[in-house]
Formats: sequence, structure tokens, C-alpha cells
Amino acid sequence: MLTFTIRRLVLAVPTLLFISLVIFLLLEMAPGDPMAQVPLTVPPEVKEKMREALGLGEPMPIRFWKWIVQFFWIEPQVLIDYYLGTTFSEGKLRVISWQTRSPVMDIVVQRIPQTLWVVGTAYVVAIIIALPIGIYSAYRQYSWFDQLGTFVSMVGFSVPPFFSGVLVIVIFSVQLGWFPSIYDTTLVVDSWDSFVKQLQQMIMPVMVLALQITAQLSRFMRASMLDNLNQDYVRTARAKGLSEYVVVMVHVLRNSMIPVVTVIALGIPAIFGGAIITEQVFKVNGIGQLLIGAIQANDLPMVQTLTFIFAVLIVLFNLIADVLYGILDPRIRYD
Amino acid sequence: ERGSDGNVSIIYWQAPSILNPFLSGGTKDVESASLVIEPLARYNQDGVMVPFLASDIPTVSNGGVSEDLTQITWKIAPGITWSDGTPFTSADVKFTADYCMHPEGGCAQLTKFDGVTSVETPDDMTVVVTFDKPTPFPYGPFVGGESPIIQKAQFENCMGAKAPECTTENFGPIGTGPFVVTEFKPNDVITMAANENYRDPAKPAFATLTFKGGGDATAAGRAVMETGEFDYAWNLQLAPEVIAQMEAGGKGTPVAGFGPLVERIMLNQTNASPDLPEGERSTAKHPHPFLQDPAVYKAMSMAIDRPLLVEIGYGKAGQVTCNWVPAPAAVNSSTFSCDTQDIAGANKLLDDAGIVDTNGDGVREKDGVPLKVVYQTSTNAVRQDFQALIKEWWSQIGIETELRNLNASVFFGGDPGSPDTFQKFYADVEMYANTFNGTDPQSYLGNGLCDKAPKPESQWQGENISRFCNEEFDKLHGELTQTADADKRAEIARRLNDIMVENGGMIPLVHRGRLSAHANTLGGVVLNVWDSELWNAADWYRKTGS
Amino acid sequence: MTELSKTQTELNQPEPTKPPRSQWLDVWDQFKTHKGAMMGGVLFFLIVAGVYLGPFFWDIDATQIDIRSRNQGPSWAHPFGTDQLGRDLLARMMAGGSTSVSVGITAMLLALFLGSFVGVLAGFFKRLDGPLMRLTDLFLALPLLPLLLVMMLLFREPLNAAFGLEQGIFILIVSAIGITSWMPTARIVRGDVLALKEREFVLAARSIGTTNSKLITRHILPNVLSPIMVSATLGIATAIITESALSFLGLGFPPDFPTWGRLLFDGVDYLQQYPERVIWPGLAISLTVLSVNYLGDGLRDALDPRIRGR
Amino acid sequence: MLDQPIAQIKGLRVEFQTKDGPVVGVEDVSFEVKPGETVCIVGESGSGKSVSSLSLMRLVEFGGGEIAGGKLLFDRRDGGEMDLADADQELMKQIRGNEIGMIFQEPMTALNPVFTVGRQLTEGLRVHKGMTQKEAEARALELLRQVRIPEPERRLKQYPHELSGGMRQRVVIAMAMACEPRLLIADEPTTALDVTIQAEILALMDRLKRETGTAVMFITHDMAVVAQMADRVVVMFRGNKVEEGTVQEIFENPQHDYTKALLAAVPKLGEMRGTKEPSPMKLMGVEGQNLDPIPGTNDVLLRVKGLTTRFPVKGGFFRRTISNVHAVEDVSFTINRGQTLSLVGESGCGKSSAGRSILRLVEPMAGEIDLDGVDIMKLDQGGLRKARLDMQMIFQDPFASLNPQMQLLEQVAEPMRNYGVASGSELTDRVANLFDRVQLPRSFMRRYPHEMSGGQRQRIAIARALALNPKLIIADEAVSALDVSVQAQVLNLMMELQAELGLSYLFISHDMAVVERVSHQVGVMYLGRIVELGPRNRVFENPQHPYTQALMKAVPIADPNKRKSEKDLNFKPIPSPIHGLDYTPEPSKYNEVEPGHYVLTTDSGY
Ligand SMILES: Nc1ncnc2c1ncn2[C@@H]1O[C@H](COP(=O)(O)OP(=O)(O)OP(=O)(O)O)[C@@H](O)[C@H]1O
Ligand SMILES: Nc1ncnc2c1ncn2[C@@H]1O[C@H](COP(=O)(O)OP(=O)(O)OP(=O)(O)O)[C@@H](O)[C@H]1O
Ligand SMILES: [Mg+2]
Ligand SMILES: [Mg+2]
Repeated sequence: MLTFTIRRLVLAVPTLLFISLVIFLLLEMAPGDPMAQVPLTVPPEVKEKMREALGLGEPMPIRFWKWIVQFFWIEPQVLIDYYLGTTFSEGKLRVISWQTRSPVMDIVVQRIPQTLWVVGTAYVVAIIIALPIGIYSAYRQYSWFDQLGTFVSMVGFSVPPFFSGVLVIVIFSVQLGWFPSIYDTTLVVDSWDSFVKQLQQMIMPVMVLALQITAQLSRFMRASMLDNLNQDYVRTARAKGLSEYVVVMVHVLRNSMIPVVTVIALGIPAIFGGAIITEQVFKVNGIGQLLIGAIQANDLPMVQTLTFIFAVLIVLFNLIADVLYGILDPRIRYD
Repeated sequence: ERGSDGNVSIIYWQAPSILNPFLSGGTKDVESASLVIEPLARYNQDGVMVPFLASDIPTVSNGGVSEDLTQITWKIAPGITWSDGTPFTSADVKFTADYCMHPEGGCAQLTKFDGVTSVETPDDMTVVVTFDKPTPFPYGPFVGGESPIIQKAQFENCMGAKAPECTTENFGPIGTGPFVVTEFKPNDVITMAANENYRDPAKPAFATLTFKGGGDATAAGRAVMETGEFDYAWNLQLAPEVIAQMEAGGKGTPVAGFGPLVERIMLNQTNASPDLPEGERSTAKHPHPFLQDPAVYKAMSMAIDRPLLVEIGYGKAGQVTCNWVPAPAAVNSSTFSCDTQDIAGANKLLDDAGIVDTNGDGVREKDGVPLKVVYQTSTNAVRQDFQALIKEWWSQIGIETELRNLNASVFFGGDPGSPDTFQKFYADVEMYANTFNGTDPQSYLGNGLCDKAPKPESQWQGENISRFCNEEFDKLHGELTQTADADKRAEIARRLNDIMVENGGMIPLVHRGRLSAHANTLGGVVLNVWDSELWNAADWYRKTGS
Repeated sequence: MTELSKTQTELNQPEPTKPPRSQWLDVWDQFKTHKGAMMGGVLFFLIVAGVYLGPFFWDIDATQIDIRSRNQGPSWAHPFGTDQLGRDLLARMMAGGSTSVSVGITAMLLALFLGSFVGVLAGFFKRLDGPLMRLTDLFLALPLLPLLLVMMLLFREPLNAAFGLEQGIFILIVSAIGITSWMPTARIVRGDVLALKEREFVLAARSIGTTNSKLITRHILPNVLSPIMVSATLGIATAIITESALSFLGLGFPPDFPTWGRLLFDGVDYLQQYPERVIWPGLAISLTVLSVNYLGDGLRDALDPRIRGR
Repeated sequence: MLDQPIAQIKGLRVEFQTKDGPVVGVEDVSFEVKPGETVCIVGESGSGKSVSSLSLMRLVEFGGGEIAGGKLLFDRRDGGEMDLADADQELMKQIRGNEIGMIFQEPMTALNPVFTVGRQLTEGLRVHKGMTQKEAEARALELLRQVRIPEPERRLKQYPHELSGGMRQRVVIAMAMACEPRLLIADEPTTALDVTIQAEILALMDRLKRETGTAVMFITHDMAVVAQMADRVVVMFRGNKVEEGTVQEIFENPQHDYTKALLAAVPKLGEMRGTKEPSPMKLMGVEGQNLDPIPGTNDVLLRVKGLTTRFPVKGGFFRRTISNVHAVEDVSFTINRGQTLSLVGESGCGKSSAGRSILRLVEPMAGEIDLDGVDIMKLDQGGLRKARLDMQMIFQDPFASLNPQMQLLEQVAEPMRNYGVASGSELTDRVANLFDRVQLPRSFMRRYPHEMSGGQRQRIAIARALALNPKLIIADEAVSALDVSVQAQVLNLMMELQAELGLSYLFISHDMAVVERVSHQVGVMYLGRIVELGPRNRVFENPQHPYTQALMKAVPIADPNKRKSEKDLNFKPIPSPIHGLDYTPEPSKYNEVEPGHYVLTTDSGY
């Protein structure tokens, strides 16, 4: 298992380098200009000057190489400096965003908390809701609960967040006035009151996001439970005189969780990636919003860095899913 | 009294990414920065200059501007300090000019310093700006939200190529304005606090300010007018019904103001047919097969029901206009009238010109070329409604329209590699809005000059989007640059406007205002379209009793 | 002895009484007994019929503007009401539906095809597994928007030239959605194929001289139908919604081309004043997805002979 | 008190609700079990044996069944008789596992794959006996010792898949015995196991019964096992009890036709003693059977020399091969036209691998394979495909080797399609002929594999193997999964075809009685090598290699008077076939003890 993991990790390096190159080329080819959002009143010559100041004049391979050096060599130094108080990175140029002229990683770090709070909570909530639904739907297959579950999850899946988000805002913020419609990223949770506030502002985005994730996860859970409920070992467990609860929640669940856990693990990069539309609707301003904003502003260093971090997470969690599979299912042995 | 009214919150649906307007130029950045850093003078809600950091506005009559129009002398008002307590001096003003004019800085406001040869500081309170030629309108540098003064002490090490590395400075400039930055989260939110050293001890009334960015106009409007979470929302480009519905929420009021912003249809004077080889498409080499025919463009204009467009798209925030430059009022020409739709008249005009449907397909032909146009614009709900309506109207006069909408960041991005930019204009007509800063239209009118047409040789850069070329226009514009007298200037401007519209460079549609909304409890808001909307944030206060 | 031989015949397994019949009739029989599937099927048929045949009975043009009667509620003249330009919503729903349903189905098919293709190859040929799975990672990691922009840039004009405006854009959008959504299917299919490959009937098929391509089409593919079906159901929903996101970004169909996604998106602003504007497209999308889901459930059961026998 | 039965089943009727209406699983069954007694329930597949026992545990409900009538009287431990048929599930929970233990049909799947053996063993103890984790573990250890699992401490921490089939079955037995139930139900506990392990397990159960006085309900269709185990026998047929009696009565004086037929179909070891050639079995009720011996020819069809197959075990950082499974090691034999060579041996000794290597379905490492003059080892993929026209395989598990999604017609037609032998209506005709050949009604052509019984499926597999008129068929455990009556039919069919078409078989099996019935030649495999090879009657009557001798001893005999005692059996654990890369096995050397009868002299590890 360990060598499997290490080998995959080593293999991941060239894969990721290749991915970063592809992303870079793609971004290069994509039409668009970092000056698009500068008002039309600014004349072209000035824009040209501004472009040059961003380093856009240099040839492509050089810019790619620069990015590689900045991301893989300088940024880690910054991190080390930050934790150890050393000064390796002093005076070296970091990956700089074109929009804000500030280091990309600083902004990313700034954005992570709210994304984790909202998208992460939604994921957790979705898991907490979806698993019982899936389990019970499978246990009582074709019961009204199961039918209803299918119906709700399908509707949940087919309603885009730009609609459901606005709908809950209109209902809960405008009509009822229960929750704020705009997420306050400056809120510091340090007291009960601020915690309640945080909960209030999180409820709606979490609800909208969780609905979608729940829809998918509960389907998976149900299918997996159905596969296992008819296995022979379930009968053995019953024959031992175990209670229904133990039979279903220990014996069957443990087996059914194997594929579901890996599905869950594979979904985690998406948490870091944020939920673009939902973040936009509720003004959560997390990573997703950062990415879409950067794309619209053609802030290539930002887009490149964010997508690459995302790629790293995907590759990493792919690996984690595989490893988890091996851990959860003793029959699987890599090597 | 300063700080007595708690917190005020502002929402911009575009989030500011930097607080240094010299490095960005985006309206969102300029306006958010205007709470912190200030220019010597600003335009007020009527487009009239008022002194801010200067003691008065220099003019020829008061001797502040030299007779030969090459020099302007600013006197700094006494007693102004930076928010860190240090005194504000002419050195800071000179530094600002140096900073922006640095060749490697990539300053977004460089045009403000057009023609400036030197900035001198005879003493701590005086600034003398010298131009290379007579400049009838010398109020480019240091006037308006785009050209504020930054502190020399803070930015000294951020000149030229180093500018982008000064993150702390760019995110938290020290200013003279009513507020100071406490935290800046790029593209997200800014928190500010009242400036302890602000020149008026009673202002600002608010102790803190939250400036939230991101989302969409609907949400911003809703947050001010329906849920009351925010006090001020900027630029609500929304359908009038939506605004009305929000207003019914009772928590806020929309306010509109009109600058020179005009939504127009540009008519391509050159042929954009995809059959032409790359490099010759949309260039002066191939004139447009029918759009230069007065009958065609006049008919196209007559077929449009402008009042309806206003009603559907902008409501209170729009007015019918037939002009390229409808504001300031002095330059608004009254030559044309276009507020009634005249389909029959348009048809007649075309029939009389011999442009008729010869093959019975419902589309007219001119010299065998069918009147089919590609009509492009950026993606935006109102523009798409306009496209649909105008397509319908044009079809009634025998012109077939193919609609195309393009991602705004591609359309307005100047990437010469993309065929979809508005400068390349690979279409017959395109619709967008344009405006200018301040009150002087001279350089804006220059957008109609023949040599400003985008072409492959200039990497498709250039402001003369419709490739309009008219000798008389060019000559008249030359005259404008030499004239100082305000009335005379206005008259020339009106004539330039008329030439452009008369000769089919564009079809102006709607004079667009800026529609913002403020909470009913927020007092002191004066909407200003000539400068930053937040220009008088120092005067804002919380209305009591509500 | 007669007694004995009677026992002997009895000893043989009871023979089936039903006459042999064609496979497809069997499938249809099973399908009929699945209540959800029948309902889903009928509903889907109605939607498709309404969308494609509706315009023959409801002959108002979807783009026809009648500015005087704008923002109307449901009435006899406009059963679904009108929009902000006075266009008839029923006609727009039908026109939008034909685009959305076509895009949804074709894009889903494309994604399924790609996903199954990659999945089967990766699962079946050990040598291809690594590279293909890394390719999947790559596609998962690629930022969607720039990718689409590049596709538009490179292919819009040639496609327009070759197929005409509508066809060209249609092909472009369908391929854009298909190319960016095949990865989950590929992963699932690969997993199943890996397991399936170890089953003895695959070895048996090899021993009777079945070639690899036949092995895949005859033995592997039919047995991974169930996960493919599930992906298909979810795929339609994703495709319809992605299309709306594309229109919203200015990457989709020309603006005078209604689609359900766009109608829904445009309607969201008017949610409070004219809720029916979001209800119609929202309902249409949900119903389509639901019906396809039930249809898929039924089809999967019907196509699986093990369930069908029961 | 001893005569008071522990369980009495009276007029049991069980129904299943299916889409096509209710299906009767058990129609009317009554019998009783007394303390310290073993009651064997026999009957063909699907006769309701499992359903009866599951009803007693009230587990049928979970499979969609319903007890529609009858009484299930059970004598509880703390006195008092009660009717389980209307006990509530809460009470059943206390009885299950505690007072009635059950061993299930499939040892491979009855254990939960993700929990350790220890955990699964202690679970019941903690629930019923209120033991602490420690106490339960101590008891589990004791149980594992009782069922004679080597290294019990280590096993507790292992997962089921890490144990061999026999060990797993013993764990299941230990689990059922954990709370010392008064009644133990064993549902075909040995069907899937090979003789040696089966013998061990039977001996174990017998001993446990004697030591603890538990009553045992033993379900099987293997008459030899019945003879070995039973005190009394209940015969079931299509959901009804047709006969009941002591084991002697049933074997010596069967009354019902079905019982007679069943007994007739059992191949008995030693039946063929003295004959040289195989001959079909006499079946009851089949008239005009041709029971002539099948001589075959003397001309060699297949010659295998030095066949060696190893499976690489990959590991290390670069996934290099670090060791090999020596599945087949230097195996040589010949098969004559129209004759059968049987390979026997323990599970995992390499029989299937040898068979597959000949077809090159797995690539052999070395050796020569000569089929009718064609050098199989030298062929490329195309040539190999052509060569497979002449040799076909019937796979170990008939269900697994048929595509569940394809109609039988298609499956049988597929080889002909592949080689373009026939098409269109000709193809259908040929398939129909094949169906006739294997005695399947043509109406089955449009069915799917799951709609067939095990025996019928096996016939489909045979039909498919015959479709190309091959010269050689490799039959890998072609009949092990079938119940006796069907098994006899299939065996007869195969022999009939051999006689008619002159087919040669490589017959792989672990059932010695069957092997004795069908083979001309027998090869005994152990750990990848053939340890003894010779004419069938010589190997069976005069086994020379110690392993062959042990194997012969383990075979149960379908005669209640010839029971084996545990003392006769002594098996060594099988050494691992995995060796490092640098391991060079010695070549196989044989000693010809009689003409054509070879015994391995090289050390085989036994
Ligand atoms: N869950 C079920 N649903 C429907 N019918 C069932 C179910 N379980 C068993 N049956 C039917 O009940 C009858 C008896 O089955 P049972 O499993 O008792 O046979 P068996 O004698 O144990 O056979 P085998 O030797 O193959 O194990 C069969 O006809 C079978 O088809
Ligand atoms: N594909 C494979 N990869 C690695 N090892 C294998 C493979 N197939 C078989 N083996 C190993 O080779 C050995 C021989 O296996 P084989 O299947 O030939 O045994 P068998 O005699 O047929 O047993 P059974 O009676 O259980 O069918 C076993 O140790 C098995 O684990
Ligand atoms: Mg059974
Ligand atoms: Mg085998």
C-alpha cells in the first residue's frame, strides 16, 4: 500500500506538470485581454502600456517557465518563511495577479475560509442527510419514502442553483426577512451572537448546495445498499441473532460505504474549487467566485494558479480515493 | 458629529480589486478609492468643478491659467493633512504626476497627463503644471476621481516597474479623504473607518464603512431596496419593472443621473464579410456594400421606436437621444428629432432610393446585395431585448438581421487574436455604450477621426470603431483643439456630433443615466455622474427617526 | 414401468410454458409492467411531442414581438402568458424545448459515448488504463470557461460556414457540453469493466475465438448498461442546465433563440412579479429530467434479463 | 426427556410473493429432530430444503417468503415448547444464534468480507451471553481450536478472504456453534469444497455432535455424505416430504421412486473396479440406454510436454515481478483420440491452470503443446484463434461462463459466427441441432442463462463447446456444481458424445467417484505437478504416491456401513506455491511402476 501510494505520488509529478502546461496553453489560446474591464475611456496606447507592465510582452515559453519557478520554487519558500520566520523568499517575485497586483496565493488563502465554511458545510450536511435517506430508501425499496426520495432528489438535481438560490433569497430574505441575502465575509465568529449570525448567513447557500449534493449522494448510497442487502452474509448476521439495527447499520452499511466513501472523497476537490454559481448568488466570494472573476478579467496568473491547485487536488484525491478503497475493503491489496 | 452614526454599507456588484486607480482604471476601483484619496478638484452633480484639496479652481480670469493656455497653477488649501497626520504638500502632487507618467508604470490614467511637460512646486502649497501646447481645457491632471493624489512618502519606492509589487500600498493607500482602509480583501470587501485627521472635524458622520463587491445588479438592488441590508447600491442596470418592484419593497429609493453615456448602434463603414481574406476584412480597403447609403442608415434609424426602448430597457435611467454627445447640456445638439418610429417613412425612403426587394424573399437588395446584417453586442439581458426588438423592426423594412451576442470580456477585451472584439468589428452593426470622463468632449469627439480607425497594422487598436472617415469632421476637430472659448467649443462639438450622426457613423439609441439606489435612512446622497458616485460620502449621514 | 418413466419426465425441470418470442417483445413486456417507467415514458413522449409537434398547432412565432401585450398573465390568447417584449411564452417554451431537448439528448449521448468509450478502453486494455485515466484527470482539471472560449474561437466560423448558423452553433454547443462532461461516466464504466473483465464468461468468449472488438460490443457493453443508464439520466439534466449557463455567458445560441435554460435564467429576475416565467421552464426541465430518470430505471430493468425473468 | 424432540415441523407451507403471483417454496413438510440426532434432508435442487430450514429460523421473511401454514414447534432451553411460526422477531432474535445455529450453503459468501474473523465470531457471544470483549475472544479462540483451525490466535485477526475455503467453512461452523445451540442446521456445508476438506469438516461435525449432544439438521444432495453422517433421512421432492426413515432403511430399502432414482444416480467409488474403459451410468427410467464401454483409440491427439505456467506476483516500487505462483510445474501427458484423461487433486493445485494453459487462455511459461500436429505454443494470435477451432473448453462454473445478457441461441451461435462457419437460417438450424444433441428443448433457445437450472446451463456450455466440432474438449469441473441426478445425465451425455463423435476430453475434477466413472487415464496433481499418472484402474486400485493414497481415503462412500472415522484422516497443510524468482524447481522425474503407470520421484512437497 505504501509503495503504491508513493509510486502514484511520484507519477503524479509529470502528470501535473503536463496538466499545467496544457492549462497554460489553453489560457494562452483563449481569446480575451486583461484590459477588457478597463473602461472604454482609456485609450488603446495606454492599455498597451499597461499590458507591457504586466509582462505580457514576453514570449510564451519564458512566461510559462517564470510561472513554474514562481509557483514551485518561490511560493514554497514564502510558506516556509511564514512558518519559520526565515527570509528565503525575500526580494523574489511571486505569482502576481494582474487584477489586484498582489500575490495570488495571499488572495487564495484569504478566500479559503469562506469557501470551506459554506461549501464544506454544505458537503457535510449533504452527507449527513443523504446517507440516511439512501439507507432507508434501500431498506424499504419501493416504499412511499423511497419514491418520494427519488422524486425529491431528481427535482433537486434538475433545478439549477441560479434559480433555487434566488428563490430562497426571495422567500427567506425578502418575504420573511429571516436571513441576510448577502454573505458577510468580514464577520468574525468570536461570540455566541456572531456565531448565530454566521449560521444565519450560511443557511441559505448551504441549503441550495446541499440539495444538489444530497440528490446525487443519496442515489449512490441507495444503489450500494441495495447491492449489499441481498448478500449472504446479511443472512448470516441475522442468523446470529443480531438486531435489525446492527445488521443494517453495521454489517450492510460498512460494506455499502466502500464505494460511497470513494465517491465522497472524489467530490472533495470540488469543495476547494468552490461552487461558482452559488457563491455568486449569495455573494460568498470564495474560491469559485475568485476563479470566475479572474476568468472574466482574463487574469491569467490567477486562473492558471487556481486551476492548477485544483488539478493537484483532483489528482491527490483520486489517489486518496484509491487508497481509501484499499483500506476499507480488506480484499483489495495494491501490489 | 464624526463617527456618531455607526456603520454605512455600500454594495457594488463589481468588486474592487485594487485601491490604486492608477493601476486599474476600472470604475469600481476608482470609486472605491475615492473614499480614501482625493483629487485637487472634483466635478459636482452638475458637472461644475468644485475645489477639494485646492483652495479654488484656477481659470484664465482669475489668473490661475496662463493666457497662452500652456500653464495652470493650483493653490493647495491650507490645513490639509494625510490620514497619518503628516501635512499634505505640493510634493505629493508632483510625485503623483511622476508616478503616473513613469514609462514602465503602466499607469491607467496616463491620458489625464497628456501633454504635460513638467510639474513644478515653487512652494509647499503651489503646483504649476506646464503643457507642451496650448491646452484649452487644462483640467486633466489632478481633477476628478480618476486622478487623485497619492502620498509621496508611502509610494516613493513603488515607481515604475515596482508598482505592482507594492501590495500593501496599493491595497491601503494613505489619503486625505473621509475614510481610511482598515482591511482590504481584493475582489470581495473593504472595511474602512472614519479618518481621524479629516479636514472637517464634524465629518464623516459614519464611524465605519463596509464596501462589499460582487454578485449581480439584481442582488445589489434587492439588498438595498428590499431587505435593507445595505445602504447604497451602485449602477443598477435592471429592467424598469424590476426596479419598480424593488422600490415597492419600501426600504430604499433609486436615484438617476445623466452623464454623456449613450447606447448606440455603430454602423460598420467597411465590409466585414467573412469571404474577404483575413487582414482585409473590416478595413478601409473594402467599403460596406450598403451601410454608407444614407437611405439605408436613415431608414434603419427611423424604424426604431426609441421611447419604447427606453421604457423597456432603462425606464427612469434612460432618455431618448438622437445624439452622440447628449451631455453636458451645452453640447447637446438639437438638430435631429427621432422620438417617433416611422416604419412607413423608412420604407418609402428605401423605395425611393431604389432599394427594393427584387427577388421576393422579403429582403431588399441594393445593387444585387441583399440587405442582411449581422448585429452583434455583448451579453446582457437588456441588450438582448433591444436586439430582438430592433431585429423585428428592421425586418419590417426589409432588412434581415442575424443576431450575435458575445461574452463581454471577449467583446470588450482588445485581444487582437480574437475575431469577436468590438474593435475588430467583424459584423455589420454592433451595439454598446460609450462615454467620457469629466465635462470636456474634445478627446471623445476625436473618436471619429479618420486615422483612429482600428486596422491590422495597429493591432486593431483605435477608437474609431465604425471606421468613420469624413474630411470636414477631421478639420473641424482640429479647430476644436485650438479653441478656448467655452461657447465656441460647445458649438463646434455640436457640429461634430451632427456630422457623425448625419453621415451614418452611428445610430444613437438611448441616453443612459446611471441608476443607483440608497436606503431611505441614508441622508446626504447626491448622485453625481461626472465624478465618483461616492464623491460626497463625507456628507452622508443616518436619518434619524426612521 | 410407466409409473417410473412418468416420474422420470417429472424429474426433469419443469419446462417453460410460454412460447419463444423475440427479445424486444420481452423487453417491451417487462417495460410495460414498470409503472414508473410507463409514466416516465408517456410523460417524456408528451414533452417531446409537445415540443416538436406543438408548433404545428400553436402557430404563433416564438420570436414575434407584440409589444402592446407584454408581461401578460395566462389568457386564452397566451395560455402561458407573455414576456417583457410580448412574445408568447407558450411558443417560446415549445421552441426552447426543441432546442433544449435536442441539446440535452445529443450532448448526453455524446458524453455517454465518449465516457463509455474511454471507460471501456481503459478498463479493458491494461496498457491504456494509466494514460486514459490521467487524461480523465486532465479534463476534470481543465477550466471549463476558457476551454469553451477556445472552442468557440477555433470552430465557430468553420462550423458556421459548413453547416449554417443554427446547425453550426448546435454542433459546437453539443460538442462543448459533451467534451466537458464525459469524465464521471468514464470512471464508473472503467471500474465496472475492470470487474467484468475478470468474469469467466469473458474468458469463455475468448476461448471460442471472439475477437476483442466483438468481446467489447457483445459481452462487455451490455453488462455495463446499468451505470451508463444512470449517467444518461443525470447527463440530460446537466446538459440542459449547462446550455443555459453557456447562453448566459454569451457562448450559447444566438440571443433570439430561446432555450429552456435561458428562459429560466431570464425569468429569474422577474421571479417576484411574474413567477410563472420561471415556473414554466423550471417545471419543463424538472419534468423532463424526472421522466427520463424513470424511463431509464424502467429501461435498465427491462434490458436486464435477470430482472425481466422475475 | 431425551425422546422429547427439539424441533417439530408440522405441515409447513411457505409461499413467495413474486410478480407472477405467489410461488410455493414448500408445500407440505413435517418431520422432527431429536436431541443428539443427525437428520439429513436430501432432495434435488429447488425442492425446498433451504426454505424449510430458513423457516425454522424465521429468516424466510427477509427473502420475501411467508409462512402460510403449519407449525414450527421448538423446545426452548429453559423448558417450554413454543411455536416459532408465530413468535415475534424480538423473540426470534434471542433464539437465533443462541438456541438454533445455522451453517449456510455458501462458505465463500456467508462471511462479511470487511470484518475480521474474530469480530464476527464474538458478535453473537456478546449479544446472547452478555460476555465482555475479552471473554468473548477467549471463547472464540477455544471455538477455533475445537474446529481445528491451525494458529487460531492469528486467524482471529484475519479477514475472511485471507483464509482458504475450508478454513472459512470451519469459521462458519464455529460461529454457528458459538453459543452451544441445541439445534444446528447445516445447509449443504460441503458442496463447494473438495473431498479432503469435506472429509475433515464432516468428521468435525460428527465429533462436535457426539461431544455436545447437539441435534443436527443436515441438508445435502450428496448421498455419500448422507451415508457418512445421518441417523435418519428425510427425502424431499418438489416442496414435499416423500420419504423418511433411518439411514439404513433409506439406503437399503428405498420406497419412493425419487429416492430410488437418486440412489441410482450416485456414482460410487469402486463401481468400476476391474474394468478398463469407462461406460455410461445406468439411469432409472431411461430405456434403451447404451451402456457399452467406450474404448477410444490409441492414436495420440494431444501431447503436452514440460508444461509450466507461473503467475507473476508483482510488487516493489516499480511493480516488478518479485516472485511467482508456480501454478503448473513441468507437466507432461498425452491424450488419445476418443479417450478421456482426468486430472484430480486438491483445490488450488493447478488443474484449471493446466487446462487453460493448453488453450493458451493463460500464457504458459514453457513447454510443448502439440494438438494433432499443430504446435500450439508457436502460434500467433491469428493462428491461435484458428487452432481453437479444434479445442474447446467447458468452464468450471457454468453460470459464470455464460453471458447473463445474451440469449442462449446467441451464445451457442457465437463460436460459429466468430469463425464464419455458418450464418442466417443455416446457423439457426445448426444451433437447433446442437440443442437436440444435448437434449435441450428447442424452445429454450430464446431463454437467458438465469432461467435455466444448473444442469441445463451446463448442457448449454457443452453445446457451445461442441458447436465447432472440436477434437478436444477441456471440461473443467463440468459437473461439480450439479446435483447427482443432473450430474449423471450430463456425464452420460458426455460419454455418449465421445462414443459417437470420437471426442477426447481433458476432464478436470476433484470428485473421485465421477473420475472413476469417466476416465481412461488419470493424472493426480499436487502443487502444480502430476504426482501420479496412469490408466484409471491402475491408479485407483494401486495408488503408489502417498498423496494419491490420502486422497483415496478421504472419498466418502455412499454406504452407511462404511463410515470413515476421523482417525483415518490426516492431512498436511498444503505448502505455498509461491516462490522467489531465483527458485529453480527440479524437473519432474517419474518412476514407471507398472506399464503406463508413472509415479513422481521428485520431491513434490507432500
Ligand atoms: N426469495 C425467493 N423468491 C422466490 N422463490 C424462492 C425464493 N427462495 C426460494 N424460492 C423457491 O423456493 C423453492 C425452494 O427453494 P430452496 O432454496 O429451498 O431449494 P433447495 O432445496 O435448498 O435447493 P438447492 O439444493 O439448490 O439449495 C424453489 O423453487 C425456489 O425457486
Ligand atoms: N490469474 C492468476 N493470477 C495469479 N495466480 C493464479 C491465477 N490463476 C490461478 N492462480 C493460482 O494458481 C494456482 C492454481 O490455480 P488453479 O485455478 O489452476 O487451481 P485448481 O486446481 O483449478 O483449483 P480449484 O479446484 O479450486 O479450481 C492457485 O494457487 C491459484 O491461486
Ligand atoms: Mg438450498
Ligand atoms: Mg479450477
